[in-house]
Amino acid sequence: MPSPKKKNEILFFALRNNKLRIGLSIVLFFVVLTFVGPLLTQYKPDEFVGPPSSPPSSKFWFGTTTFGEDVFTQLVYGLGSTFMVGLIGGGLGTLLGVLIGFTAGYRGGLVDELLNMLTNIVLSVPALVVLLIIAAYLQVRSLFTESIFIAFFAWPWAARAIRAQTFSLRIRDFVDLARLSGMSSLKIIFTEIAPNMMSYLLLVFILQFGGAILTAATLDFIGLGPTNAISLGLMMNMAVLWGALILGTWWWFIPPGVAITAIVGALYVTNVGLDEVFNPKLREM
Amino acid sequence: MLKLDNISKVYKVGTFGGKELHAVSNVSFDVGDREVVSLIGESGSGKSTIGKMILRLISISAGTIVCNGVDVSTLKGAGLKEYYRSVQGVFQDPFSTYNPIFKADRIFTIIRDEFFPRISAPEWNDKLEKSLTDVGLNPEHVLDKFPHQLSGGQLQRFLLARALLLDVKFLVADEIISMLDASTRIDVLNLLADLKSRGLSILFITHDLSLAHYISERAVILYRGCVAEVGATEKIFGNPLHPYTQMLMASVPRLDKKWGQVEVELKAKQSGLTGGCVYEERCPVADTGCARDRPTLVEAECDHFVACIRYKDK
Amino acid sequence: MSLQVKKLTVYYQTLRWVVRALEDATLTVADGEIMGLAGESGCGKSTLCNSLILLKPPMRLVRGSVTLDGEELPIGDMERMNEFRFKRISVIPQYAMNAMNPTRKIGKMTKELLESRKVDWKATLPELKRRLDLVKLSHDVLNMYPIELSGGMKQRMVMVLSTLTDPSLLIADEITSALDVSSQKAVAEMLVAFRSQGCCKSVIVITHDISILYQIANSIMIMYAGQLAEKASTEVIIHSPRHPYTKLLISSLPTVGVKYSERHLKGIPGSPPLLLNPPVGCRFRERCPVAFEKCIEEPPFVEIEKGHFVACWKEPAKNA
Amino acid sequence: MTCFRVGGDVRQYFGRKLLIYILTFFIAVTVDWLIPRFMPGNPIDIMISRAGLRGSAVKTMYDYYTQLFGLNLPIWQQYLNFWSALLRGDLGISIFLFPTPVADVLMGAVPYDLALLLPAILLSWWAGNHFGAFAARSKWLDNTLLPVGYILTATPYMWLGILLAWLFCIVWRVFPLAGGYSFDLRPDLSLTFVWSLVSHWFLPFVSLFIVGFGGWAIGMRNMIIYELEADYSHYLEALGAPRKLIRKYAFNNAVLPQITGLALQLGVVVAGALATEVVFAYPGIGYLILQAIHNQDYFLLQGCFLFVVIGVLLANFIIDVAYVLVDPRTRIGMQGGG
Repeated sequence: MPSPKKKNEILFFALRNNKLRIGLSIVLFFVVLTFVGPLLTQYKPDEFVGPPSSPPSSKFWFGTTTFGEDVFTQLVYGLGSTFMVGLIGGGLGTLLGVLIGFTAGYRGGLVDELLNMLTNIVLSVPALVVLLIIAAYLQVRSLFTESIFIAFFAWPWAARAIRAQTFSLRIRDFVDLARLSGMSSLKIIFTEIAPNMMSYLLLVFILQFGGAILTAATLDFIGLGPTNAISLGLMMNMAVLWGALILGTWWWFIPPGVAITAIVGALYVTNVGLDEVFNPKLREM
Repeated sequence: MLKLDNISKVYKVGTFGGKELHAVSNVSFDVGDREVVSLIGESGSGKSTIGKMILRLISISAGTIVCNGVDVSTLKGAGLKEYYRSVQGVFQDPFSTYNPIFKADRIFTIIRDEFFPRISAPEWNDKLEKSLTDVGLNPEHVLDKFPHQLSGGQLQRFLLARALLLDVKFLVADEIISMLDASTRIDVLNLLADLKSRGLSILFITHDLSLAHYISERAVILYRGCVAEVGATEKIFGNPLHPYTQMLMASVPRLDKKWGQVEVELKAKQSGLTGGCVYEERCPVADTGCARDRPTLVEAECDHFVACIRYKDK
Repeated sequence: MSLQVKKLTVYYQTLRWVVRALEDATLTVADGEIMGLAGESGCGKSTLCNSLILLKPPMRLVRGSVTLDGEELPIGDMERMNEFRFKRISVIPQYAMNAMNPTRKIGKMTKELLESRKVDWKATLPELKRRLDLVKLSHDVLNMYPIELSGGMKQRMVMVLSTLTDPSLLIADEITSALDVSSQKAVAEMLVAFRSQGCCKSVIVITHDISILYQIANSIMIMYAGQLAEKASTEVIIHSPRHPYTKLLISSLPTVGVKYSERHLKGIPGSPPLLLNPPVGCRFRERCPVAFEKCIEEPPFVEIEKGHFVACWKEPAKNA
Repeated sequence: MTCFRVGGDVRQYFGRKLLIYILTFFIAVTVDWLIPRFMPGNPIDIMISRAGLRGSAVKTMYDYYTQLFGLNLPIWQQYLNFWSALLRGDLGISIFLFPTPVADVLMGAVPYDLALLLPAILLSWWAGNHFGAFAARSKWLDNTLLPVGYILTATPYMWLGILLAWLFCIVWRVFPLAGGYSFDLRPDLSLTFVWSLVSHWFLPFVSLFIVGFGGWAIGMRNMIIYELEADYSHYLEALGAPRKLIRKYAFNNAVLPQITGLALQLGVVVAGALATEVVFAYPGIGYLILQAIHNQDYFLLQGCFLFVVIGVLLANFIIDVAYVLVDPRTRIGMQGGG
């Protein structure tokens, strides 16, 4: 069944795929909230502005913490750092994954075997525990260092996926034809193989982004988050540490959890939607 | 033109390359100028591996490939690129030979960037249009289209036009028409044969005997990486010597003879060769004499003749 | 009795477009007949046969009826059709090489399949073993996994499996295309042996390789772009076809005797029409050398001689 | 059970797998040894500053500790000692529970961890697979039940823990909030003690179970759709086999990659368990790690790290062995059959 030009066909299905629409709208909502939020509130995240543990009211939309800090402000600033970790951690993880995945997939032979072994080793080491140790020793921890450590342990997932995809593309004849046209291997990777994988790289990045956010939240929750910034994980940690449960101040720990679950959930749903758009076999489902 | 001297290809398989798989073992044959040689073999016979070795897409484990006096197996970088000016390949699956997300005619722009960087646009355009018409394509209908908007036949002709643009001397055609429909297949085959008249020599790799017979002057029969039989196509098809080739000739489905007939003919030819009695093979009472000389009709009794050495003339 | 198909029309319905893959197919297959079904890719031969046994989305039955041995086949209704599948009508699929569950022993899978269709496994076992000998497969193949068999062996195993309950109609979909020349001949001859041993009453052999049909088929049906073009006995189709498309198709086949230097064979210019919105009337019109204004109407698939059907205005019907 | 033909290749396959795991363990231990020695801040200074000593006492205590922990020896000597101690099972002495060796502290926490992790992982794996297979039955089910799966798998482990804790412990007071068992009881085999154990265990188990469950359901849904589209399913359909049989085969084949998935996900699940234990103050290794961090007890921290790594690697190896036993394709593929 020949189809019209590839480009608008993908657009045709993209606009109709409701998984994609719902997922993207939720993510966009939180992105907007990250930029607009700080303008809406005149407080700072760690500023004591109101009566401690007061329930949500017109003045403090999400109520205040045991120290009287405004939960909404903390949430909005926390969103910023969460997205930051997602971007840096997820982006770096994907980048590392792409580099290792490509070389392993394209070169094959011994290089592939070694890189594959490295991937499996880093994969089988429980990433979070190592992160704990490293973070525990670092007295001063910034968002940036946390993202780098997260990326360092997230890349194997990306590398595995990209290696498999590169391998399936490498044995295609158009790579041989390119070699017959005298193109160098590097040029082949970037002009022939990579463009084919753009859709795939996007999917991998989305998963890495979501994964980085979850790992960061867990780290912050255990108290090893950034020392100089507020994050959703840190909010939950403080809530549990200072007895939000016993005091019943539910408005302190519910919003950050909802935010993380919504963002990561929406990312996964977007990922599935995109997957359906890009590969027709799933489209019929 | 191209001489294969005892080439072999060994793959390492199993974990840590434990076991060795001999895909091709000391194959030697040569392809002269303006000659079409067909390389015939079933799947797994290593015919595509040989094709890929000639095109230097995979390394050669042993032996040498000499093209116009130059040992190809050691060429690197610029030398290899120069080699590709005179030797090119066409592959089997048109839809895997084109990068799906680019327009089909991108293969020409790659050629221009790599081999004719300083050619002027108008000069290149009419060189391109000339080679497209030479392969029976109308430039307006086929240029600026995605691969999935063109038929298999058109895509394969694109590859031939690409070879014409480089005016190559040697073409490796690896099963180029097996994915095409019967009606369009024959035109591409005729086109391939026409290229011969333009001074091109072709290695036609196929598993289909009737195609090989149709197009090639010499044929090489390959079985599990070794050459079973080489020679002029009529000789090999007319009088197959190697038992494998005989089996192939007996099994290929023909449009003129049924399998049964072909078998009987082959048997007759064999026993005919030995000059003995034709029924000798299946005769329950045959003895050594029967296989040696052909018995003539003798009159065993009045008005009753028989051709069997057991009976003497009355 | 035999297979009667009347005006069978099946379209592929997907989100964005409708492909009119099969248009008004009317044909009969007598008992004991091996009918070859040939044509270029996209001519609808697979659609015709798949609709007979497994008509499920995206395929949609538009109209037409099918009777097998006098009984109407409910091809439109997936559930009711289950009763007929495997017992009355069976298929050797195009993908026979990986048609068996890779993680199940062949014997266990066969047992479970038969029992799920209420067929007594113990009673069938001796017959199964007899047929394994017929196709030269050793009995301990039942204790092996499909991965342990070669391509040809898997093909023969699926052949035995599909005909285990002696269906009255067997559809063999491109069973020889993926095989080498030697095993191709063996499998083709086994199919004929199966029919003559009564493992199935009649067979439809789908293939794009007409020379295989010449070897084993009693009659050949040629299809083009979703329409039936011509049907006749094998000799007539090969040596004296009447439909212009069949003539051109047969003449473009390089048999072993032909050499380029002696005779240039000619292909058919152009390519088959897209079945999104196929041309009105005879779909071979644009490529047909003898097309004339009458071809705008769809030519009926009519019997011009005993057992010789053609769909072309140039061939006047016997009684016209 | 199929007879297990151990061919040469199978041993080579396991040899290679074992090699990777041993290499991983070696690297993990080396990383674990490196961290305290090269990270900024010296554990001894921190310990002394916490003890609030002054003047000469600082010097003597510093020498005593350095000598005790063998930090004054040359680096490679320390490394060898570390390995020899490790092989003897001596993981050094905990700082904040000073005299008790790390190994004993860990031994106290491990039973709780196993009781929590094993049932949570295996049950969520089993239930998730069946739920995923069920969700793939029809389009309506797929569109309603699947988003639930995505929400669950996106939920941070600890947040679900907090929610459950808040709902069941505070609002409805059904379950106790913290600890392994209520403080007024002494561990004995009486019914009350066992009941208290179970009620403390239940909420962490449920939160781990639910989050894991979502992930497996999605994985299985994708895999089973892939298997239902496979050729052998079409063939069975063409032969009129009942839906039940086709689904059974598809499920059995779809479960196999989920087994390798289990090995890969182990690290993530263990991390989740640590966070959940912190929420419920459940006395497993996670809670120990939290205390170690708060009290800067590096040696306990390293001990916990080693235990988790060994546990995960061991589990991975067991799962690899199980996979070869269950999937005939790999087993026979390795013996060069077919």
